[in-house]
Amino acid sequence: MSVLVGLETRLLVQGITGREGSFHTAQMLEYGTKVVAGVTPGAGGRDVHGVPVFNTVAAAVEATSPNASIIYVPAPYAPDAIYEAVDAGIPLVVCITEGIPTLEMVKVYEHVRSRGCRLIGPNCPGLITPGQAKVGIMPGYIHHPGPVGIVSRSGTLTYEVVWALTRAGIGQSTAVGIGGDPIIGTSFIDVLEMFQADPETKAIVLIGEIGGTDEEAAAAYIKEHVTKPVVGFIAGRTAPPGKRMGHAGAIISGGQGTAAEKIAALEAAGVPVAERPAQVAELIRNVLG
Amino acid sequence: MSVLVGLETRLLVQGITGREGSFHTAQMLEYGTKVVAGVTPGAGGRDVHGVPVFNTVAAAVEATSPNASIIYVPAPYAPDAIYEAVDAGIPLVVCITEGIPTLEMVKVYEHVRSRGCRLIGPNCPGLITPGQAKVGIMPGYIHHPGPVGIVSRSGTLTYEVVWALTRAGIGQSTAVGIGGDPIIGTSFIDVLEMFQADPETKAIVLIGEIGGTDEEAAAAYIKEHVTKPVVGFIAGRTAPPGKRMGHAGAIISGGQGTAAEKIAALEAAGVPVAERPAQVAELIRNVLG
Amino acid sequence: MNIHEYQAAEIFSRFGIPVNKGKVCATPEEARAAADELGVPVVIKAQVHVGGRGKAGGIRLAANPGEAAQAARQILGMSIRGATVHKVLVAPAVDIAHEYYLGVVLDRARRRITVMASAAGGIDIEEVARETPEKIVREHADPLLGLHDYQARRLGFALGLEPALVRPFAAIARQLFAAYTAVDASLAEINPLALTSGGTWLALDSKVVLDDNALFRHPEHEALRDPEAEDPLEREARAAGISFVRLDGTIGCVVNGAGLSMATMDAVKLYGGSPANFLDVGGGASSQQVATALRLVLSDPNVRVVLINIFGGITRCDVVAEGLLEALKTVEVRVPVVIRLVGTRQEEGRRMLAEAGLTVVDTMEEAAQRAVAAAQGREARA
Amino acid sequence: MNIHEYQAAEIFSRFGIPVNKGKVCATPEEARAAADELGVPVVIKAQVHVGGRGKAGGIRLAANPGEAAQAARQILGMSIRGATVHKVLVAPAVDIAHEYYLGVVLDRARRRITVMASAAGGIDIEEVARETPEKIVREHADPLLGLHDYQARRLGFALGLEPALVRPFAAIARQLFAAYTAVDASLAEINPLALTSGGTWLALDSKVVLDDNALFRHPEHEALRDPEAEDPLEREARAAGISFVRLDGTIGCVVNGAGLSMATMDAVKLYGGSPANFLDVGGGASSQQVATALRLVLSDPNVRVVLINIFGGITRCDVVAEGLLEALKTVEVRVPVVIRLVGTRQEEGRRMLAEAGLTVVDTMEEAAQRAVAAAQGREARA
Repeated sequence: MSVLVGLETRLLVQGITGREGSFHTAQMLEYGTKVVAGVTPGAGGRDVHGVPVFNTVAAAVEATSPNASIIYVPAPYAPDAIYEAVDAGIPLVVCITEGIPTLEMVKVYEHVRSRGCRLIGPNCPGLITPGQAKVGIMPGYIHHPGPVGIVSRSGTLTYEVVWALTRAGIGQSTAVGIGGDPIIGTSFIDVLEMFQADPETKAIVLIGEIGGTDEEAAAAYIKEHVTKPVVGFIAGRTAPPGKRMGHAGAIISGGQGTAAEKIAALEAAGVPVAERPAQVAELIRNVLG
Repeated sequence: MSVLVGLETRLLVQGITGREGSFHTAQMLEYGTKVVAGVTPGAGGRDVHGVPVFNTVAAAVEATSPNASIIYVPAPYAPDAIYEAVDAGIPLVVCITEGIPTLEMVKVYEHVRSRGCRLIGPNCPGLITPGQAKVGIMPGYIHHPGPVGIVSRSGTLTYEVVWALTRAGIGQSTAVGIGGDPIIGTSFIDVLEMFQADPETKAIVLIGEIGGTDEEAAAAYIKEHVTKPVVGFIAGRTAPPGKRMGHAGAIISGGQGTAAEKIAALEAAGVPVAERPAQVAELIRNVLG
Repeated sequence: MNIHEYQAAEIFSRFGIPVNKGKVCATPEEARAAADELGVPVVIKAQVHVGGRGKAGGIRLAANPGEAAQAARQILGMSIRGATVHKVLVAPAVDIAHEYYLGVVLDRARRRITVMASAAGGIDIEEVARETPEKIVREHADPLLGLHDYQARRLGFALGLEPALVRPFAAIARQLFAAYTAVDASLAEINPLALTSGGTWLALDSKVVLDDNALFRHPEHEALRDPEAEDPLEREARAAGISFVRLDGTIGCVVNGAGLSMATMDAVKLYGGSPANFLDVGGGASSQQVATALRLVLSDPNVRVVLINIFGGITRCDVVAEGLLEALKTVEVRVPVVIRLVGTRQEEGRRMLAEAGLTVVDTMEEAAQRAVAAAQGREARA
Repeated sequence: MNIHEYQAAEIFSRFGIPVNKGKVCATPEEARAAADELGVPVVIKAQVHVGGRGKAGGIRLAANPGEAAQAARQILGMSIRGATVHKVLVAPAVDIAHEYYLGVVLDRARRRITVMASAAGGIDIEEVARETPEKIVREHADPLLGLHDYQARRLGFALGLEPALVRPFAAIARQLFAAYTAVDASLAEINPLALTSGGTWLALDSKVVLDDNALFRHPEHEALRDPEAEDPLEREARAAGISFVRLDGTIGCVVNGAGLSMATMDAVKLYGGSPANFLDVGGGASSQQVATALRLVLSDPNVRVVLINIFGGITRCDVVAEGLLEALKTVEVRVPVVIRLVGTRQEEGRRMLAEAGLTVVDTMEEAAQRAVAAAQGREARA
């Protein structure tokens, strides 16, 4: 069944009447995702592309029993949307929103964790299990079902890698964009653990970038716990320190978070690291044998 | 072994150099309680009645491994003392302090609960397992080891009941003062559950008072889960509504919390309720047979 | 601690809640001027710390400044459930489309702050809670994160408000919650929260009760205390650190401990007497505290006997007895005193008191019985 | 967002942290007057958004007002790691007993705010962290409850402070934490936090970095932005909602997505070129965004070739191509442009671009190679 999302996913869209929410609801429906409900406060009773809209998550849950939620709500209101989903007992919450204040996410993270809920993102493209469910904003058609699990901090860079894999005839089990912010709900390690446990996944691609030490932590985890082959890619070899490279989390600060350190850590854990995105497909072909 | 405290209790005293802390440390030592350490920020290195004093709970824990803490710290600083004890991993924290703001306790309660720690109080006399350990401010000599577990929202009223029992030749397993504030760490139900599970306890005395609905909740719990005989006493039959009767929690408000309701609930749960404190001893003698 | 409607409204206003701004007046002339300035019609409302002022005639409508002065004259000085009216609030009469209820309270059982709302506003919410509880909607605030926006909105949707009214309603709920936590209230209530015929929200009546335990960190709240609205004895007791509540009986009680004090009152009642007060001198029961407590109790002209009930506890009874004797020296006692004293070295303590000619008994029950008898004139001071 | 030392000190001061109050001066004469007013000796410190100003000669001591003017003259206008000094801070010289470090940062791995302190203050804390990490003590604040008082005290005890110094130190730590959360900082630092020879605490250097993501809820922070300290291109990009960082290479990059943009820069480097910038036009890659991005990139005189790398994704490639062509119409392009475009209907899109005479390649690698070759003059515009 791959990981996190699949045919059994019943999706709620928070912020469904907004421009992004409405557009991507159509895209997800088109891909075959079961979008069962939407929420926009005050728009209850309407529908968007045939999906019923509710005023509150609680009402949507009562009427349609979603088991996942995706959030397309502007940054000032996104934390509240996460709290609403988590407090309503939705076990998987995917937050696409970019630009949430970091200190807000410190609180959100703690609350989500204490409720035993899984948050993907924020500032992420979402996740997709090819051929089953797309819960995000990625172009569906570039994906193909197959044995490679992908976990990435990036959006278009992930598409680049997926595209390279698909063109090389290598499909994906699930591709998870964990997000480019300093505080994210789900880390590399969380997803590595899932891929390791998932029988559909035969190899894993880890796409990191500068900033933080999550890739180093992932490398240590891989060394200890992951028996499946892993291939890495780290963006930002040429990034200067102290400058935020787009993503709020992509910044080399305090002497930490350089690409060189991350690459060294991964290689020390036996993870070959590609120099170019397209090279990932070659390395994966090698490890899949 | 009775409940919560006993011969195995290794006690830390927070606020040990204060007037109350120092006095009651001497009293507890005299009773035989193992007081292993004290904390007063800035007084580290001193000793109080032979008990070593530390600057922080963490340092005290490292050096002396206490498994319970009692807090004699003024109200403005008491919440911080509770957090310090709980965060240091002390599993039982007894807060004597009166006058902690209620909204502060709402946060403290949530935090304590989330850490799986047990807080007794605040605004309570503490607890005692006669002949083993006194962790509180009650007069030790009025207690005698025996089969009756006592749980009470009050201080001197509990002494009154204990004294009546002891004079009637009936000893106590443990007497727990849960405190007179609107928000307390441990409820009647928590202690009832412990007494029900404790082989030393053969009968239970529940001493309530006006305010809140904890006695009603306890009555419902007794009906469902307590097979041991329980005798009740409720103070405040003559208390007028809307007036705080000393304890912050002892107030009839919103039409709730009258003694009549509580007595009715207990009696409906098969709990005889004494009209006078001394009558508790008579009723207990009846139920112990 | 209770504060007046106008003070609660000032707090709410500071938190951005739209309140019906009025003027506090202590004389009919001030009320006339206020009506003149605010524009008529106006409502004149008694400012007292008790409920039920509407039914008691403490709220009147005035169509012109003269009527306002007349209404103020009628209300000022009246007694509402024992409270004398010293001030009125004069506020513009509002054209109301619907009255709602919005309140923030502590839910003790859940150990959370709860926001309650009802479309049955304007009337006694406790009555609504008792008789039609389904008309009240509730949200329990997260203890650490507070009231979420979605919860405030959900209250509005649950009340069946039109979508356009939900957002401003939710803002008021959030701000009421913010005010509640910021001032350390134990109750913050808007009843009614009016939806005006113009489609805007307006708090018509504001109520705040402050948490006594939190006053130490809000020194500014001392200024909100109305000395005229307080019982002078209760005020004096508070200043001395004694818990004291005046009742209407004849037996003055001096007890250490809140629970024991209530139990003592109950025993008095059980034996046919009536307590004149609740009084907890505190744990230590020092001679000074006891002296102050005695003075407080004796200054009530209804008191015909004093019952002192001290459970010595850790304090030695001979020390308590010494303190008691000293206290009795400094206070003129013109009524019988019944003393019950228990604890370490109780024999010594009792002997000292008996030698001073004081009735000392062994049990609380006996003490209560003696006090009741004395109050009924059946027994003189021993 | 970076702010200046004097601005950070103002924030800290507002939160009750004792800071060494000085005066901001833009001319030597102002510095002279400031020294005169503050009393000598004074320290003159360059106000720049980069570290290492001490080593670069950006901090000078002056014994009298004349020296202060002279020092200001030397510092103003100097370039420190690429930043020109436009302002100096003149502050009283302080008699220091010991220098400590106190900072609040986000610990990303723990997802908590961390307060760090060290008795090895006054020097580069990153160096201390690398070489003698045991000299740094840390407390991780509770995500929901914040930094507890006991944690602030524990830092003081861990530093080995005398008991009497712990309480005021802890107060500063708590206030620094409060300031950090109140202004939504990503860094708040006092280095050094001086213990003066008089036994009092004084923040001698203040540093705050604000969280860009939180600026929307602090409109007042816009006033803290120093336009002179910013790269004008980066400023323009920000106004257009484009992520842009200027680098010192020759290949201008226009990419959609941050990760892809970094990967594109890396590919340029891999093939022997050097990127002139990081640039993320955002997800949509509208013609207007692309046009603005092109203008930004081309206004850098170092740029010898432009590399456009768009992964069309959900947006159709023919639409992107149309946008690109439109953008190219509005911008004068005097250097070669290499385009890589992938996504739905990529063939159509590429045909449109090829017809307009633009080099369109299939892969990112090829695009990077072509761009590098063009930058090295080996290939002209297709």
